[in-house]
Amino acid sequence: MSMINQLPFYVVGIPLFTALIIGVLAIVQPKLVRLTGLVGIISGAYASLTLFLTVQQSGTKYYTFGNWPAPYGIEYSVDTLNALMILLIYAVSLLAYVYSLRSVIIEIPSNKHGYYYTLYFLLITGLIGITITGDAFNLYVLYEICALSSYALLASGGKRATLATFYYLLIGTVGACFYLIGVAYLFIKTGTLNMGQLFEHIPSIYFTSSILVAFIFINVGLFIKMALFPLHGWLPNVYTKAPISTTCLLAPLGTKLSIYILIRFYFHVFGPEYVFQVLNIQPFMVWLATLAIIVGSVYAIFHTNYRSTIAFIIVAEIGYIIGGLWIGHPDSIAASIYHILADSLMTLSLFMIAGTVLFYLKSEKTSAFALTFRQLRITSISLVVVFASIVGIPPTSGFFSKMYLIKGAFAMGHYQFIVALLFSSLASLFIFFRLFEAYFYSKPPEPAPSIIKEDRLFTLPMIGVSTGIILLGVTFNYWFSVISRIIPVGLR
Amino acid sequence: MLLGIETLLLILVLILAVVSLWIRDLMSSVVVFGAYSFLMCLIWTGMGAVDVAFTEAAVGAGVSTVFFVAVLFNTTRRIQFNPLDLSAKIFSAILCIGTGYLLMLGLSDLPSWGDPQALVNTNVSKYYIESAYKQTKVPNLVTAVLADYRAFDTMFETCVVFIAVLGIFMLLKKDGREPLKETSAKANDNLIIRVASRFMVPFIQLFGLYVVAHGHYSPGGGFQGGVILGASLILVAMAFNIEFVKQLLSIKRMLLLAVIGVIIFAGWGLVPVFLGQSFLDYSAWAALLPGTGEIMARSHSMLAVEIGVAITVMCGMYGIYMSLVSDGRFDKGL
Amino acid sequence: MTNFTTILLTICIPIIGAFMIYLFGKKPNQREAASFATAFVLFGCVLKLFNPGKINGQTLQLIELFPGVSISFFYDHLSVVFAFVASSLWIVTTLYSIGYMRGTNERNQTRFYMCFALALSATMGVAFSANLLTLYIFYELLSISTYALVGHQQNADAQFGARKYLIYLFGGSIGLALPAMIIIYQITGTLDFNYSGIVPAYFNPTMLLALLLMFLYGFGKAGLMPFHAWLPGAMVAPTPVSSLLHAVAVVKVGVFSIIRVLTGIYGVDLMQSLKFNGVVCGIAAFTVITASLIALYQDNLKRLLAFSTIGQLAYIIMGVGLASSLGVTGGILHIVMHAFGKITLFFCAGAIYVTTKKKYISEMDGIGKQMPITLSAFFIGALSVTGLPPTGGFISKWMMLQGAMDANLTIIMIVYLVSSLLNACYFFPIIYKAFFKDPATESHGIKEAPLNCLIPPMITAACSILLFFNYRIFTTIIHGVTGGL
Amino acid sequence: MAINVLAVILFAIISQTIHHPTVQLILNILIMASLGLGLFFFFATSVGVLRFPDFFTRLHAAGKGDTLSTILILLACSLFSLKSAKTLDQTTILAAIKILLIINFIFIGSPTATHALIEAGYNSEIDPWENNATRN
Repeated sequence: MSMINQLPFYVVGIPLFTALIIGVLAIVQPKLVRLTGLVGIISGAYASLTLFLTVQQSGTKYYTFGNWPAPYGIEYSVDTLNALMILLIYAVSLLAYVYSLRSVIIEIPSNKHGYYYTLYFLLITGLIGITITGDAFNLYVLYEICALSSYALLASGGKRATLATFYYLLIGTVGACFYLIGVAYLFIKTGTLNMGQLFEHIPSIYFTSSILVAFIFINVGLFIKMALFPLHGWLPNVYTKAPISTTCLLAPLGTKLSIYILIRFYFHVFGPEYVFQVLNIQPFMVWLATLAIIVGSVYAIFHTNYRSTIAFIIVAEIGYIIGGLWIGHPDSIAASIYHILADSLMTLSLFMIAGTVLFYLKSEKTSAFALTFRQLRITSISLVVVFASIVGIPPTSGFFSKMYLIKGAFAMGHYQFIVALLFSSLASLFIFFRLFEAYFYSKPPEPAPSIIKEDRLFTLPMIGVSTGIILLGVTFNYWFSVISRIIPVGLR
Repeated sequence: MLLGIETLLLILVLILAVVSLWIRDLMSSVVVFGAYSFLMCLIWTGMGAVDVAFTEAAVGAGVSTVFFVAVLFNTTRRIQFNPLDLSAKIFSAILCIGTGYLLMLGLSDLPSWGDPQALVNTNVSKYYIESAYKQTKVPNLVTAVLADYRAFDTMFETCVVFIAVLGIFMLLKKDGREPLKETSAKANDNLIIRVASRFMVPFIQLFGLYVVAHGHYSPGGGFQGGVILGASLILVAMAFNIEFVKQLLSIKRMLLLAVIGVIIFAGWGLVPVFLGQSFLDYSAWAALLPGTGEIMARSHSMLAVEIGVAITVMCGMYGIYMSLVSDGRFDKGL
Repeated sequence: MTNFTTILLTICIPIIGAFMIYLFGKKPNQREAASFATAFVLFGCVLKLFNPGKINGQTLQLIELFPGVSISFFYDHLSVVFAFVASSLWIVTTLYSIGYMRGTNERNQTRFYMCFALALSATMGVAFSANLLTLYIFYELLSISTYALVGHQQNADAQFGARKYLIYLFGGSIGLALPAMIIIYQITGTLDFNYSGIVPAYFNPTMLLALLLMFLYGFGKAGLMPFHAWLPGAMVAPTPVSSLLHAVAVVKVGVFSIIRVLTGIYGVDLMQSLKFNGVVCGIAAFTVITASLIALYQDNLKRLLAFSTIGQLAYIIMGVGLASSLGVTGGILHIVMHAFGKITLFFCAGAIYVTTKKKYISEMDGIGKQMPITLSAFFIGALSVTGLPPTGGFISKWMMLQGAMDANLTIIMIVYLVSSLLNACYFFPIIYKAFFKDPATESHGIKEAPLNCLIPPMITAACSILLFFNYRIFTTIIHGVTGGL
Repeated sequence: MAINVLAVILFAIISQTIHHPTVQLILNILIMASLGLGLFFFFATSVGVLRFPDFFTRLHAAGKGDTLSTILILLACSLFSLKSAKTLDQTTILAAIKILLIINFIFIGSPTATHALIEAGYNSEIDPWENNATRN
């Protein structure tokens, strides 16, 4: 088989083997760990880029393991949706990895760096494995890998992080278990685990109760893992106490992956007819998303600690995506998929800023941001860019996804969703100006604070993300045309 | 399987589960939990899934009870359990009833047990039953599916074991910053136990190796064999003391072996990629292994892969035990 | 050099100027020179566009943001007039702000001039934008750049003023204007302005009315009554800011956007057929009356001028709302006239503050004797704003009155007359007190404002009188717009 | 070790003469007897564990009773597997011998475990029962 159609394996294999090599090096030759990591992630990113381009030209690519035909062995089917998500994962993990090179030295004791990076790359393998797989049970196994390695990585941040991660572990396992029960019901009814085959068998059993139960279990399981409104309790607790180098990787991708799985199940397993016509829970779900946005924004305002504010902003952003998805209008679905890209970059940038402020100014209170604007140049620029995107100021990507969400919501008559969107934009505007006013209207401290020269390994990824946010916005047309090919014909 | 025994076992399992949650003394609830796993193992055998029963017995009853006991030495024995306030109780009650109802609702139109027309028996499993032996020469179907058809899943399961070991090791390993608190366990030097265990350990390890090697023909395989080998090491650690065991297999070497186990599995699957076939396609090994056709190459590679799994699982169980018992200091402990 | 490059130049020159000001940050003289040069070059470009022959409708598409809408520019009669006013007055204001800044020796003046230049670039962007999205983008950039100016003093009440400024403008634009724009995009599929209006007539009228109200109050810079509170609050800014921005650039951008919406999106005939112009005129009339009444008992001079600006803006909207050709021409002409009149008044208020540190009218008895030139310029400015003969204000008000008569809306005529009376009521007591009362504290001898705080008001006062005689320069251009009715 | 040798000789005899009816009969009796005894001892052990007053006595009952009854039942199983095997080839004998190995393993393991428990109880100073004290 030529190099090109081995790509789906390379994209997963490279981080897996990097992790294993780092595992060996951590014990044998700890100095080489960082270099191998860099080589691994760059080659992986390159592979994902070529995969994305080949999928764009020649449509869906299939890859069977142990070349057993589809339903009997495990099969990868890579269409535009997962090629796009893999590209996103690699972009975010490349930037997070560069950022972590310095932040791990500050946060994690030196004798554990090798082990930390092994788990880091296993987490990346899990994330990519979830996105690329075409087999429901294989997806569960990779979900376990992600979950376990994220528990270990999150808990490595000291006493309080361990306790918070324990709660996350309990709730996360319940979520994964619900997903598995759902897949089990599907298996019993259709006898196969391959998503393609599930898609063919399911229409014949639309109106049986076991399909409904499977749908409910899979949905609730994924809602727990993506921290949608009523089940979001674990997210702020974990992301405020966990080490920055982990949250930089996990926060942008962890919750977005569950949304990707949801989209994959809605469009390519249950089928849009089932989701949008047979079950008429659309108004309920849009109301749930609206509540998620409002509650997320309100809590974000009332928290003064920076990282808990961001955590609640993430909860609100999840409400955007789910709301956009459930509105069902092609514009809003395309906007919600586009918002997955935009929101991951935004969350990554927010946590990098939290990191630099924490490392250099040792505090997260709003007063610390008065000093940030004075002393940390690059951090304040990226703070302005990221909040412009969250609020939705035109050149940034946040504006475009919000615009198309409102457009779709109006077309389908969900006005409460539009009100929630605008409320959350004003809420995030308020949050930003609370930080900016702390700087602009406060007397400069007596010995004029000197400009801190931020470490190059911090500033490089930050600049990368900020330009990414703006670039993603300006090239909205291209992404919109790419994404609108994903939406199945039934909804278009 | 007589219907009577099945329902009896299910009721017993239910009682044990409730009792193990209800008891306030942790040690006894761990013992009850061990009993619960043994009964689950009987139920699996009743349902005909012997491999799963074997794993449940080895892991569920055997090793996890040991881990729980090891943990209890470093934490409290009594539950300081603040009773939930009423609202939390009501909420969790609704949650459980709701899930239960949903599960029951789902059951209503599932196909009856083993009925031949149901899709679950005609779709994928029929293919395995008919062609597994022809394609891989492995009489034990479960191992064939486990190690060849869905080998990718098993590779990641081994990764899960490896992550568990590495995670526990990394979290508990003391980095010298926190003050070390005195552990309550003291090594025992009872002669009788030492002699008995020194007599038994070789047989256990021999049996473990037999289980690994014999995975193709009888229930067992890399995972169960690895657990037994790990248990033998734990037995030695319990009979003697940690210092003694560390000479046998030091912590660094344990972690290294754990990684090498996964590398064996993944590496074995990577070679076909270099030979131009898809990942984990064992028939590519026919070219390398002298005098084996494609089908025999499959069964041999399954054995190799099982060995990889056994190594990782052995080091995994041993590593977890060592971290838990010595609370990350690896010097004194049970 | 085609017209489009001039348009792009008008937007880029102030940005380059801001960069140059930043470079010369440490050396005040070069910085002021750079600011002056930018103002002149900008005015030159706008002048190049300023002849009726060249105005044609093609648009320049820059980047296609999403299907059907792109950042695109074009220039028609309305934009040229507005750009002319803004750029010409920028030169005068730069001269004035040099005097004012030196007089009250404000801190971080470089940031002041940079934000000023950026604000002007955003104003040019709004003037020349060809669709609602580009207009919205530059509208937001203008709010951001002026936020720093309003909060310039960086003390407690500057913070309060800037916060109110922020809430009203951003709240309005994100909360109301953005959704309205998106809904229009959803209904029509495009956002480009064209005179016959793009909104389909069959769309249900209540939704269209709701959208209209969202636009009216969304573009908060126009200061229609319930959303006007930010304008008096913004008086906390240094006077050059309130003079150019809050009398000419910022507020006119609000009115300009509303005119664009009324003529470009809705189209004049749709407005008449659905009786929306009655709604617009009603809101504007209400604003005019209440603003003038509040201005009556204001003691702080700048707050008084702020409320009178709110009133005058409502005049313009009312004029355009009449949808009769004379009314629209009068409204657009009033943009020019009011700009020159109001900027003179703000210059004089600033000059008084610089020399005597007096803000409140009650302290200004007999100030005319001490600062005759400033107060005489103040007098001419007051005449122009109230619309009395020797100054240009009279002509635009006269045209608006005739427009009201053509559209036979007698109530609007009455509102015009009553409000002009009210204008007179709150301006002339100031002038009377200044000239005919003897000052409370004995201060003999002429103590005039510094020279470069004195020349700009005289220039603008002279201009408003000049405009009275040859207003035709503007009317020929404006006819291009109204010709279409 | 001697018992193992005896057992292997017994199995060799049985395997040769399996088809003779009287041997079938003896085998049946043997299986039933060992099963019955095994179950009886199990019953005795559980009664002992419940009735005995303190830690040590209960362990005494559990330790001994358990080992003996398991061995008996396993013996019955191996004999039964020999008897019921259709063709008496090498694998069935191997299965029976494997069960013998299990018996050996339990024979060594179970008492050691009981000894370990009692020693631990002794080290943590559990006071044994005197004849007039209440149960603890």
